[in-house]
Amino acid sequence: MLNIELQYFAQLQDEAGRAHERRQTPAPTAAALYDELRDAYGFVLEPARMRVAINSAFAPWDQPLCEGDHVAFIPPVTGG
Amino acid sequence: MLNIELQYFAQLQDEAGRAHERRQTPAPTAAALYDELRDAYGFVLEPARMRVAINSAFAPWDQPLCEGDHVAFIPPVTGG
Amino acid sequence: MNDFIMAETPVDISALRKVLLFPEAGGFCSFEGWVRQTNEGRAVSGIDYNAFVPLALTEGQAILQEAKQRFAICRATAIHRTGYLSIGETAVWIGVSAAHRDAAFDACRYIIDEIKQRVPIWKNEHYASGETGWVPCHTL
Amino acid sequence: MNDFIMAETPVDISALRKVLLFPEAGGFCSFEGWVRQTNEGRAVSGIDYNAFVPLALTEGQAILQEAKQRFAICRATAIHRTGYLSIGETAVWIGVSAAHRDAAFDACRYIIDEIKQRVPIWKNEHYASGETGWVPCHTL
Repeated sequence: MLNIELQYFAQLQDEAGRAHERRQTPAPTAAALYDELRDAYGFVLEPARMRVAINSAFAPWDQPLCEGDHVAFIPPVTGG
Repeated sequence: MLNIELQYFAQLQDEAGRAHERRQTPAPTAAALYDELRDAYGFVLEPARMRVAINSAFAPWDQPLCEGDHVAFIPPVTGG
Repeated sequence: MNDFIMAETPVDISALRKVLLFPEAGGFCSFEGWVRQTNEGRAVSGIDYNAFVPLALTEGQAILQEAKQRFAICRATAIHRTGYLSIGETAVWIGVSAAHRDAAFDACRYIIDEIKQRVPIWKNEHYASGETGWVPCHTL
Repeated sequence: MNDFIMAETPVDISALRKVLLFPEAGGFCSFEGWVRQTNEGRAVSGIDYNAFVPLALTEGQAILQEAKQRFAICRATAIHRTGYLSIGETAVWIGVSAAHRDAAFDACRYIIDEIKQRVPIWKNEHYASGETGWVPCHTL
């Protein structure tokens, strides 16, 4: 089990009902972690439409997670 | 003979040694007037590279001149 | 120094513009994104900008660096707001100076297009009806 | 009202920008032409702008009208200086607001290109050597 810092933005923040959480998870990758969170919060967004940031840098979905990693899922951006 | 108000810009002003003049001319058109002024001042610019403005509006080179017209020859512009 | 700025409050644009003045710069192009009163036909009262600031800063700075490599510019700066903005407020400002105007225009356009595609910022529109909604994706 | 302005002294750009703010405007593009320290490899100390003002005003206004017909913009304004300008001074400023950025960029580019080709203004460059010279034609 890993301790992961999660940060939520935009509709994910609304759906999770929080902006941050620390979570214990058996998920080996960000992809597996997102699947776990979809079960928990019912996230609507497909991962194919999103990117993932680990420790504030874009990372591959299948990058192995490490103890204490900060993970943020990035919905389609709409700034500008 | 017509009385014409002439205004000179850029290199034409340098070559004519003046910015304005009132001139009596037999020239029936702006084209003929420019030929007359080339003889007087040695203007270097070919009319093909210029436009002519009569009474502060662009006009054809062969437009007949009228008594009291204000005429300006427009060298290639370089503003902006 | 980071030329890409995330700001929680309005920024003095004339001060940012001055940083772009170079003796060899003959052209300056800027773009501003303003909050519009309608989007997709709905009346908007304002937009709340949510951002992942640390990643927005690195991604924004990367875009400015790319612009500098691709186009013959002197310097580029950009600023994006966070928080609630009313109609007419400036959400994003980009300024580019260059020796000639081609590079200034092209780099400025590149930067706004990339910001809209890559920088982690999200619009929560507040509608005149009282509802709010996350803009699903860029329509332009 | 004429949106094309010929000015003998520096102009307050922030005031001009405010005129372009409309609730339906989501994008704003501006271009400035600054006096550069070199041209065609020669060191320049400043530029004296000579203009046929009445014709410049009508031609400039015609360009702004064309831009409004060709592109989906809210409003466009432009100002061109006359007289002697030092390096770094703004010779021309153009501002365009539009619902979307494509039109704002395209119209702004159209206006500066047309100004350079059609508006009766001439640059007399003052060189560091003490000489002066009329710029023969646009090189870009």
